[in-house]
Amino acid sequence: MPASTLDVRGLSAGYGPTIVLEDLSFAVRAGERLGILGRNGMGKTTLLSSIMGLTRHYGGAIALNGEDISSFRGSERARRGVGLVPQTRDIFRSLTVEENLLAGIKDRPRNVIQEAYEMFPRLNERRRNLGWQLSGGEQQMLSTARAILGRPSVLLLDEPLEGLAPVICDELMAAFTRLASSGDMTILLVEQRLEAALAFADNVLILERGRVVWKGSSAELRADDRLIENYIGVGTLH
Amino acid sequence: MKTLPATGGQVLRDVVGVVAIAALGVAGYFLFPDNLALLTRLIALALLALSLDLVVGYCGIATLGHAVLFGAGAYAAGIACVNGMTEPLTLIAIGAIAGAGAGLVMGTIMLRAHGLAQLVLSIAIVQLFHEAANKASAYTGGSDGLAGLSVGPLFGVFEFDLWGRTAYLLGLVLLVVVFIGLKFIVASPFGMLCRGIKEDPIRIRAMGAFVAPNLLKMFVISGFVAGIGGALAAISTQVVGLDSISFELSANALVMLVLGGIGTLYGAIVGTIIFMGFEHIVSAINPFHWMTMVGVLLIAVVIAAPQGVSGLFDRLWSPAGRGGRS
Amino acid sequence: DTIKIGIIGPFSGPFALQGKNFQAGVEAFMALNGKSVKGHDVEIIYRDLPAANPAQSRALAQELVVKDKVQYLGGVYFTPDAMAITPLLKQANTPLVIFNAATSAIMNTSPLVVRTSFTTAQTTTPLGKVAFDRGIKKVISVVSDYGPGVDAEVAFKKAFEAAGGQVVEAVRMPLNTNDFSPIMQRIRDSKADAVFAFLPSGPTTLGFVKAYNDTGVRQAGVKFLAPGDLTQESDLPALGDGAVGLLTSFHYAVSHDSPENKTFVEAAAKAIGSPEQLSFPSVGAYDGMHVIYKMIEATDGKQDAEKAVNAVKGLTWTSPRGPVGIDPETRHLTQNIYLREVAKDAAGKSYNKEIQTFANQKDPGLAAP
Amino acid sequence: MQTVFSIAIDALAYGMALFIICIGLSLTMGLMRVVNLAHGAFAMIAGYIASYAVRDLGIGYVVAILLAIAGTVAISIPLERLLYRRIYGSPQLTQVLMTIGITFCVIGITNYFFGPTLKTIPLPAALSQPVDLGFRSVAAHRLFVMACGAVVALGLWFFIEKTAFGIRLRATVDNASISEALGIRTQAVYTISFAIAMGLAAFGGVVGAEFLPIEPYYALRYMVTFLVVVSVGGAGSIPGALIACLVLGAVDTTGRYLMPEFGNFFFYAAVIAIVWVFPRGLLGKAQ
Amino acid sequence: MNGVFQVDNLSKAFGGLTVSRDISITMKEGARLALIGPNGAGKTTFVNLVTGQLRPDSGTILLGGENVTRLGSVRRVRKGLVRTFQVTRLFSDMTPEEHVTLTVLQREGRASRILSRFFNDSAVAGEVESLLDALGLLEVARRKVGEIAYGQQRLLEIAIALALKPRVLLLDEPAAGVPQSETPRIEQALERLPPSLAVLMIEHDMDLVFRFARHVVVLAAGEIIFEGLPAEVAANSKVREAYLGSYANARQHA
Ligand SMILES: Nc1ncnc2c1ncn2[C@@H]1O[C@H](COP(=O)(O)OP(=O)(O)OP(=O)(O)O)[C@@H](O)[C@H]1O
Ligand SMILES: Nc1ncnc2c1ncn2[C@@H]1O[C@H](COP(=O)(O)OP(=O)(O)OP(=O)(O)O)[C@@H](O)[C@H]1O
Ligand SMILES: [Mg+2]
Ligand SMILES: [Mg+2]
Repeated sequence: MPASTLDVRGLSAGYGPTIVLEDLSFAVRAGERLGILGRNGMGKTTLLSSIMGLTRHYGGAIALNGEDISSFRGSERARRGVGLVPQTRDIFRSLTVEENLLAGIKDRPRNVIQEAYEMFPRLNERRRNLGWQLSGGEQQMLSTARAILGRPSVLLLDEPLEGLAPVICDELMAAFTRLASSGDMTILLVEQRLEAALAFADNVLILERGRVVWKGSSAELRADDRLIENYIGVGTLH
Repeated sequence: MKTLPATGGQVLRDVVGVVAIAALGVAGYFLFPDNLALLTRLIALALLALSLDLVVGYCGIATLGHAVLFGAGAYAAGIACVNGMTEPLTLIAIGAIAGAGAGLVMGTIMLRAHGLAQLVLSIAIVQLFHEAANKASAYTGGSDGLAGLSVGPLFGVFEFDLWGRTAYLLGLVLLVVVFIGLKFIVASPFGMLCRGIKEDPIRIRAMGAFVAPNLLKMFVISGFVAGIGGALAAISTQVVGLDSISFELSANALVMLVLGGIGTLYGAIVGTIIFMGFEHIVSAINPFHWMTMVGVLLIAVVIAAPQGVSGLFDRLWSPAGRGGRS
Repeated sequence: DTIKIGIIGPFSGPFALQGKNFQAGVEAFMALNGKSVKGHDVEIIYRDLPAANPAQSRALAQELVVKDKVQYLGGVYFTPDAMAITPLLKQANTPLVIFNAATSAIMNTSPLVVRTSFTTAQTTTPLGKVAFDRGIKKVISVVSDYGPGVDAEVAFKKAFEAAGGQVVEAVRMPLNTNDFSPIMQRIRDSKADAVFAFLPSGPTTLGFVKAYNDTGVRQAGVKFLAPGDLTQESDLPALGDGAVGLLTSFHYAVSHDSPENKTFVEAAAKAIGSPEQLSFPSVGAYDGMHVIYKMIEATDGKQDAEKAVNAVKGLTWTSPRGPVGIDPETRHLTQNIYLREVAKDAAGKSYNKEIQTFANQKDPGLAAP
Repeated sequence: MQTVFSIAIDALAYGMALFIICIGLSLTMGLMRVVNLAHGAFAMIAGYIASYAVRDLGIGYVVAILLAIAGTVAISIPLERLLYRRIYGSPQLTQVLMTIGITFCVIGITNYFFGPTLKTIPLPAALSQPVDLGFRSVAAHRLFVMACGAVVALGLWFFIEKTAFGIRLRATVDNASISEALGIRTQAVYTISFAIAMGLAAFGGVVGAEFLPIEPYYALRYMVTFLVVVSVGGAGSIPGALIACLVLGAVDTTGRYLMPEFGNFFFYAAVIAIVWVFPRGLLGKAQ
Repeated sequence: MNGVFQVDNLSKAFGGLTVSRDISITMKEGARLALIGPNGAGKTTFVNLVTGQLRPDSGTILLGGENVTRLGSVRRVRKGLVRTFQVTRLFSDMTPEEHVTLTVLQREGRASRILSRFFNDSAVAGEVESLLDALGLLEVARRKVGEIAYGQQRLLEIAIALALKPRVLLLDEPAAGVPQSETPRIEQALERLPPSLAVLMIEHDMDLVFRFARHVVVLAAGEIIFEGLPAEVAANSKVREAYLGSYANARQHA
């Protein structure tokens, strides 16, 4: 079994003076698909941002392939293989679709953006449009495509299905599964739709008030309605 | 059904604020009896800063041409005075009306544009007015200034003399009255609407309210206030110069306002006091280097108190106020 | 006891050099004539007024009188600033000695004003006749569009046309013009023999003279006439060779050849730091101090503005610029005006060389009712 | 006809000089979103360096330009680190306050060290001669300025729109934290862009010194002109700035020829007219 | 009767891209219509056209029988055509109470008054309170909007829209960004809407759509490809292919 790709130990982080995450630990091995669940405002987004290096770090270590990256700026982490699809999409509103993609390729050759167009033909049609002109769902696609083009070894997905048509959701989840199972991408997924999350993830982490309150496999969670009711607040699965 | 408790704390705070301003003014009268001309000028500029705050702080329209409104008031009062209208309160009224008129013109033009282009329109307008005042030297005295204002005594009793007591007290009363008036305006539905427009005009439209007419209305009110300031300056100085309708004055007013903190009426007054006081003290100590000093002051304020000085007070007042939600 | 004198001038801002010259003149005078008059110590209080701003001017004057208890006011660079002060004088019982502000009308606003500088009309008028005598028949006048500029245009036109010449065109350009090529084109198109120019001294004069040289107007034979503001000594180094040969008329040149001026220049240069920065406002200030000292003498240190002013009416003395006197009627300075040409001295430095003197000129602006 | 041509030449040269100075400001305002009112102060610093190099050290004109650019950039980088970095993303008015403060300081310091008088930058013989264009002789320097303007416009346009760095710059400005997450070193991007803007200011300050003479109040005197030109063009737009400079330069120059007494009037009337028709500036982007 | 709201042959293109092509929709009083379709189909654009943020290239919009195509967005709101935004647009420095009070005053034409106090009318205060209560916002009524949870902000959007007493309400993804556990709040709010109000909702959350809608319109590439009852949607092969994907299967099994 390979050593863990990402190893988070005793992480505390937050915004300005506010500490949101407290003493949080978990590990992910290469190629693993980890689902992160939890109610609204429990710190899921904050966790992904902290791994990316966009929040204020208060303590603890984040090891990527054995190297502690917790003191690095976001750009250095990105160059070492962390990639993020943020909840708020955060596409570059004043850049064209194509330029958005080019901004994400790091030092790879320009023509790799064809990969993105194959994945989302819709983006190809809109390649000369400015970011702000895109529809909500198109922005979501662009954000995802941009992150994937950077070839991250650890991909952080924050509610990537939000605002997408059901059919696109299916395709996208399938694509994520392919990327992970090809073995060279580790994926952390935050998702509100329990079904989609459980179908995708091998293992699940439940957050409450900035702490990990449950860890286990998706199968275990799926079997335990009471747990779901307690921590996630949605009624039982149909 | 649960009910909300009644509001009331705000009113008390406003009363305290107004009393504080009046007290400060009276204290100034007794503490600096020899500097009343300077203090009167300070009041006139505080009126300009207040008027600017209405537009910048409450409507979100940046302007570097606000002296147009001030200058309109000053010249209107000055020209009226030279032509035999010497009753001071009438002159103030004339200035206010002229300022409001200038506000209408300026607002109409400026509201056409957005963002930087709008800022630039304001500069262009003030330069054009400046040029016009210079050209119309038959009425304005051009670059020599409009001199020879002999203002009659206030209520027929109190002369505008060398010591400037009458002018100062008149100015102080005007300031307090205007301040109270503005407090009412910013707390009115209209004031709230303007705050909304500042944050998101599209949202306001979706609420079914027009944006431009309301902004224009605020411009007119702002002009009224600035016009009072201009008229006060004209009456107390008895000369109106081209500087009262210049870009420099507009820029200074904006600097004072930002220094004090925009969007609170207190900020306008605090900023004026700090800027004028600093300038006065430093230029008396070392006239050759005051510019560098003022520069350092501005940089220091941005670093120490990005919200303006009154923002700093707010922060000190309630340390948990800003970042403390957890 | 100590007698305080309040001096208002531009000690910072774009005109700071002029303010420095005020200060140099004052300090030179006190260095040469002592810091007390008849046992009354003299103290100077400087107040900064960077640009024309009448309201500020009035506030400063009021503060000087009321708070600092000055007996005399002096200085003042800009006309509107002077206009804001004069209404105060009577009540303040304080004379104002103007070191610079050059509009004729100031003198009419209060009987307590005395002026030791010049007016634009005064320095310009002799130029009209000189021009005609030198064979110039047609002139285009180009002035900055503000008070003194218009005064200069009017005065020159009057004098020149009285002598028989013709002003073919009169152009007024905005104060902040930077690029003078279009103006030069216009000068050439006017086919005039010479250009009469007036701009306030500073960056623009330099640009103007440069454009005059660079765009070929000079090569085309168009002569250059101007009051001395355009070839102010402090600008000459920057103007370089381009200035040589320019004809100007003025009341004072730093190079004026007289023992009084030598002493003055030495003392003033010491006060200002570097002699290149010395120019005409210093002599206005120097003579202003002379007048104030006379006033102190006459009143024996008592505050009596009317007596003080009366005492200097008709006063004559030899100033660094030559013989001068206070006209008892206008309280303005009667003085010599010199025609000068920019030339190079032995060391290769440019200076204003006086080539003709017009003695005892009054202010024509005030002479006419 | 001849007059028309010579006015056109003058207008073009003046417009181009304005363009070179202003384009750096357009970059900082449009792309970095910093209203840098101290822009002219840096152009002025460059002017002083060049003047000192040519007049006091006897260095050649071209070398002096390079020296001035290098010197200005060297001065600007610590300022970026210490001061400008704090106002990236602040409200515009805060930026105005800070950069006016910087301008005041620069003016005060220059005044103290170099005195209030004008500094010229003598041109080399090749540039100071008139060149005969057939209908009129034009100072060679004017042609030089026009050429410089064209080179700057094209080079900068290519740099911003077509290179990877240009994309990174625009991305950083649009959303700095996400740019970080994509591996863009935003601090370096900001520093480099700021340095480029200052380098352009420096270049413009030196070659434009014939039009806008170097003296301590330069920074304040032309602040409004620069701000106006950039905003009329639409901040951040190179073609916009170019058109604005040429149009306003032409209006200004023609106005000064035909009716000098109204020169300023035409300039600002044109500004109002343009903004009336293009409420976001000539090529300003709607958001 | 033609219905309270009628759109005829609405078309709009951005450059070469046609975003709306001959769209016609009619809504009667009390209608509950869901507008769904793939990303970039033109749903938000449709709302923008109808409410006046964008100008249509052709077509007419009738509100209560009156042609409002040429009216500005503000006038349409005043005539009762009200929308919410896909991404909340609120004033982060103001409280929910202030938002709703301002809206009510505006509806009554009193929002531009200078000479009255903002909070001194008890009738207005009562209405505001009951609105906030209805949406469960009383708790946070006096907190700055920037500090309250996103789900509550979405509810406030709806509260503002309701305060305008609309005749036609257009909801653009009201549940977007609201966690699944909070959507019931929105549903409850929707259930309590006045029965005579015509409501159009855009949403990608199909569970919500099917619980809410009595009529469904599917838009794809700017064209209406399906119109009918919710029960029929999942069965339509075009809609399945273009939009629903596996959801259709899930639904048919459920
Ligand atoms: N910029 C911020 N400044 C201060 N506090 C914040 C900020 N962003 C989020 N928080 C707080 O941090 C906590 C965790 O928020 P986070 O966004 O990580 O939650 P989440 O689990 O992602 O919720 P959601 O399901 O709504 O996306 C919340 O209490 C929130 O109020
Ligand atoms: N101003 C514009 N200029 C050019 N194209 C635009 C503009 N606005 C929208 N579009 C394009 O029009 C199409 C329709 O956009 P719209 O926002 O209406 O989609 P939508 O149906 O709401 O999609 P979603 O479900 O993803 O929100 C999109 O492809 C979008 O890129
Ligand atoms: Mg989240
Ligand atoms: Mg949409």
